[in-house]
Amino acid sequence: METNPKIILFQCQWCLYSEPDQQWVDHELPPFIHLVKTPCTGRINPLYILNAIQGGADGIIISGCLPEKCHFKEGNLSAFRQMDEFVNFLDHIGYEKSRVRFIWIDLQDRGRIQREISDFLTQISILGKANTLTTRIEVAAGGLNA
Amino acid sequence: MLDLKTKLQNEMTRLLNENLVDVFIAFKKEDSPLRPQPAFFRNTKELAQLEYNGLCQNNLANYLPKYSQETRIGMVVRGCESRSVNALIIEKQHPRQNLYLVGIPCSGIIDLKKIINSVGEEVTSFEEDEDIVSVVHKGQEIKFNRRELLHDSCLNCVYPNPVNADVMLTEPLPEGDPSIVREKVESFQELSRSERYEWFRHEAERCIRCYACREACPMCYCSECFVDHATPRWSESTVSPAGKHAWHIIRAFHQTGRCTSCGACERACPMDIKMTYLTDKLNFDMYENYEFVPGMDEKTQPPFASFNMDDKKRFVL
Amino acid sequence: MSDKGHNPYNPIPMHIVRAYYESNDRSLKTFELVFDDHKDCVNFFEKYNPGQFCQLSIFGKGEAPFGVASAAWEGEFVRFTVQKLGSFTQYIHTLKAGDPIGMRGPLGNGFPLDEWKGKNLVIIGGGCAFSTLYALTKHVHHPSNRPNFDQLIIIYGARTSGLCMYKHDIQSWYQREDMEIHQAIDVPEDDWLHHVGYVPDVVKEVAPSPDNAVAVVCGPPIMTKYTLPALVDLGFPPENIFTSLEKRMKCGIGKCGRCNIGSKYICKDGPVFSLAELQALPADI
Amino acid sequence: MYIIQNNKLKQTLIDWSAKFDVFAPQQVENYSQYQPINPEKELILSDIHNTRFPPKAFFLPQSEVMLKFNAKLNKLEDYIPKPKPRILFGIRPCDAKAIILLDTVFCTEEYHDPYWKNKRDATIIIGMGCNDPCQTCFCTTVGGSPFNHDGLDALITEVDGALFVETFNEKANELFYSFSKATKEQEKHVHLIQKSTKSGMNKAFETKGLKQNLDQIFESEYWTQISESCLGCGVCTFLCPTCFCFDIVDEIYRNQRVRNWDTCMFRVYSQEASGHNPRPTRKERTRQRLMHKFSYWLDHVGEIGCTGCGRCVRYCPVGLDIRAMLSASYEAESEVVNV
Repeated sequence: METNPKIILFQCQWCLYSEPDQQWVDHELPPFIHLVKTPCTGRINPLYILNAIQGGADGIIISGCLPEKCHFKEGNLSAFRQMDEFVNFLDHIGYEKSRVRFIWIDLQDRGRIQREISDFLTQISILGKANTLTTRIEVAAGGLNA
Repeated sequence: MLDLKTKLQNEMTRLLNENLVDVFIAFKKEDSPLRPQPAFFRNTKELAQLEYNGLCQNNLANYLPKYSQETRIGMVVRGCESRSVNALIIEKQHPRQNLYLVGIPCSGIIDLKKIINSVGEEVTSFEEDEDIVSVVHKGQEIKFNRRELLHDSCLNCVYPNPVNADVMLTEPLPEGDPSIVREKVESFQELSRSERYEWFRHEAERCIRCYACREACPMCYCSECFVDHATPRWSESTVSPAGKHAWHIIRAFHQTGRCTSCGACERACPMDIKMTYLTDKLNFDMYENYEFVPGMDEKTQPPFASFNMDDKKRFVL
Repeated sequence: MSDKGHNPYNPIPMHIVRAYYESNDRSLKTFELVFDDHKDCVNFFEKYNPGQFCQLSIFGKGEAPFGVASAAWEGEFVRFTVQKLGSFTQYIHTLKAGDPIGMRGPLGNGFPLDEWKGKNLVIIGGGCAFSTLYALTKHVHHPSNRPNFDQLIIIYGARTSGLCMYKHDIQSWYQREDMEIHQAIDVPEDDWLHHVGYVPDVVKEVAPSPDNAVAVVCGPPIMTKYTLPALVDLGFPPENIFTSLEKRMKCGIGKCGRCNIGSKYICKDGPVFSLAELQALPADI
Repeated sequence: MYIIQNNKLKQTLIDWSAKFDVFAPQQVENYSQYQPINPEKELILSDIHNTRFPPKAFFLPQSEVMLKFNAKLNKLEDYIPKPKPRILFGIRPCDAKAIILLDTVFCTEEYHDPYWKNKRDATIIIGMGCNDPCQTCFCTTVGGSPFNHDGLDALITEVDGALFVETFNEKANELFYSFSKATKEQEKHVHLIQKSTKSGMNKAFETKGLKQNLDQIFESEYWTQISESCLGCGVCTFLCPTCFCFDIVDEIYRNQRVRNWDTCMFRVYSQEASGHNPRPTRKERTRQRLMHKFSYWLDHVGEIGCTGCGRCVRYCPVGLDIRAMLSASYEAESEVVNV
């Protein structure tokens, strides 16, 4: 890929990374990765994902707490159900499922988020720029006034 | 079918006379025999207009959330409708005790567009029995095989019998074959990624954003839809590809675990957009992953409204 | 009104020169706008008449209609008071002096000042709808316009004293001998010296004489609903009671079709209607 | 009056497309729709159900860019495209009359809508008379006819496989001058057929006194009854050739100000920022739709705002029939209007 892919990282605000990892995510993320903090992964509406895709994101990472450790007891599980189904559904209409990754990270997983991101970047660079699902910038051939 | 209509009329007369319901939702005749219309019967005088045949194409459960919870509603339910009613009861849109459901096992809804496309609008009479539909068009009688006229979603129907009726008007019909719709979903999935996207794009492209699919759907009862949100604006109201895609994706996805495959959305669409291939996939996944079929009873919460610690086992990483 | 070659949807480029909060809860903010191009300014003031409104336009945010709160003689600026309510007004509240903004207008009919010549004016306003009435008052105050009208009585109500707009100016009106001013708030406050109560009640209390007088009412729907009958009771004929209406608008020039009451468009045939006109229209507001 | 043989028509259209953008009804999925002329596709001139999408979209596209602004969101680029000259071929008289009606909205004395006007000025409209009006059509009831001239530059009548062209102005004459002229007898015959087709259509409802009646029953229970089965979708209004309401939105991703069709049947149509909605239920919304067409239009321009194309009847998901609704309005009891 010629230019850097655009990545959106959704992080649950309770999903604590180890100190250096959190420091890195908060302050040292490369500029092409956009961090969005949510109150819980359960708050992530499929609309957020779709808006990210239509806004031109090439990949989306959702990072939440471990199953038993959700601040709201079950938010991350219902989020998982929804996100899992939503990406399967997007896959059904031709969007590459592997552009969306859902991870559960814990305080102990030192360095994991960095590994995940670099792994994900490799994956996205193999897929290339997203070309299914039109972004909001594009309009139909001939423009709107045709 | 005359027999069925009389039975329905008798049942409705009883309910209205004994004041067991405030309103009874069924269908009434219109000027054109092709277009029976949802009707709301409040007294027995109106019953002369009652109609029931295969052309009654709307899902009447759609009207439930529009009445207050105290209204005692009587309703004609077919298989899909009764499941929609259940799904609405689960979502507390109407209490079960205020509903009186008159069940009719359904042998499929006739797609009006199929008749019009083959003969035209000028149909002056419509008759049907189990296998044959005959219409009179410009004085000429034309016969069709009933199955050929059925709406596409009815061809895949698995549950033709109402699941929660208070009274059934006829004998139950044999259940449909669940593998038809499964094969449909699977064969769609076997297409290449670009073919699938092309299919979706082609269907969504014709959308005119009239939201007839939303309004015809019993499960789309939100008082404010995501497309109507002003802050933040979740999707474009412009008929750009992005706007149309967003509408079709999210509309379908909001039906996960709630859609009863009645096909009302497709029948309402003025641009003949196919939509059930989206919801079929969602239903397929719900069954594969959670063994859930929407609306089979009035208690089981749909998968997205519940959770299970076992889910994590499916999650590999 | 506008010449036919011109695109009526094109906003006039403007700048904000002054922006300040009007109320103590910061829900009302006043903006004074100047024209980037002097030609637009001349054009605007050729047509402008108190009671008209303009569509303020921010690219990327949309457009919304606001009543003009300044009179032409005040200078080459246009004043608006904006209540923070929806997405557009939330954004406009973040703007400050120097920021660019677009404006389309003046739109609507405005007050029929020619018809009112030689009459007593009873101006009744409530809440932030007082803005166009403020423009009207300012217009009347000008020495060249003042002789055209006889008595001037103003009744202005707000929920609390903190929500009263244009405080400084209104305070000075008490010193003027050519007018009468009555201010009211809904609930009593400690150092409030004026009326307490709802506007319709204050109107009954003040009881302006209907002789050779016109009444202009602007306020929230609930206030208008009760004030209009109160005026009728005082003996004002419906032809001499005027009110300004509002509805959701988009185009402002009678094309987009949403702001109608019966066959009248508020944006084109209004926003100022007499009660007599309103009585002939269906109740669709 | 000129004659074109049916088999020569397509070539004629293709010839015109050298100078014009030519649009004619062609098959899309199961229905016909105006498309740029395509030599490989068949023309559909005798679709008795008319095109599904109304031709108003040629002048008021469903989404139309009005202005463009730069990324800093302040300066605007004037954006009024001047379209290439074009020909709309095969439009039905009802749809053509609708365009005349819409002219009265968009080109008023005070304001000319430049987007509408430019497209209008660049277009030649050639109509196709209806020899076989559909059961759901009711153009004669609302003052039209299957061979109405309003809004057309030329009208084609098909008689026994030949197309007879009546031209109404110089623009159209220029297009057809090379064709042979019809004889007096043929002309007579064509007019006879036009007349008999027109008289064969029934009156669907009484229009005399309709406005007065509707005005009287504004507060009636009738509106609740007819709107009870209405779903509140936008099919009737979006497919209507005379509905023109629009919404203006800013698309920040593309830096455009766009106008989109809107409809009085939607909940949010008249909802204000304060949350107040003057038309909160389907009753008020249905009333607005019917009153606008059959009462307010008469106040504005003296004509009914409906041309009887029948699309709203054909595509209503619940089979609501505007003809039946209006006929029933005469039986509705009026109630006292309170202001």
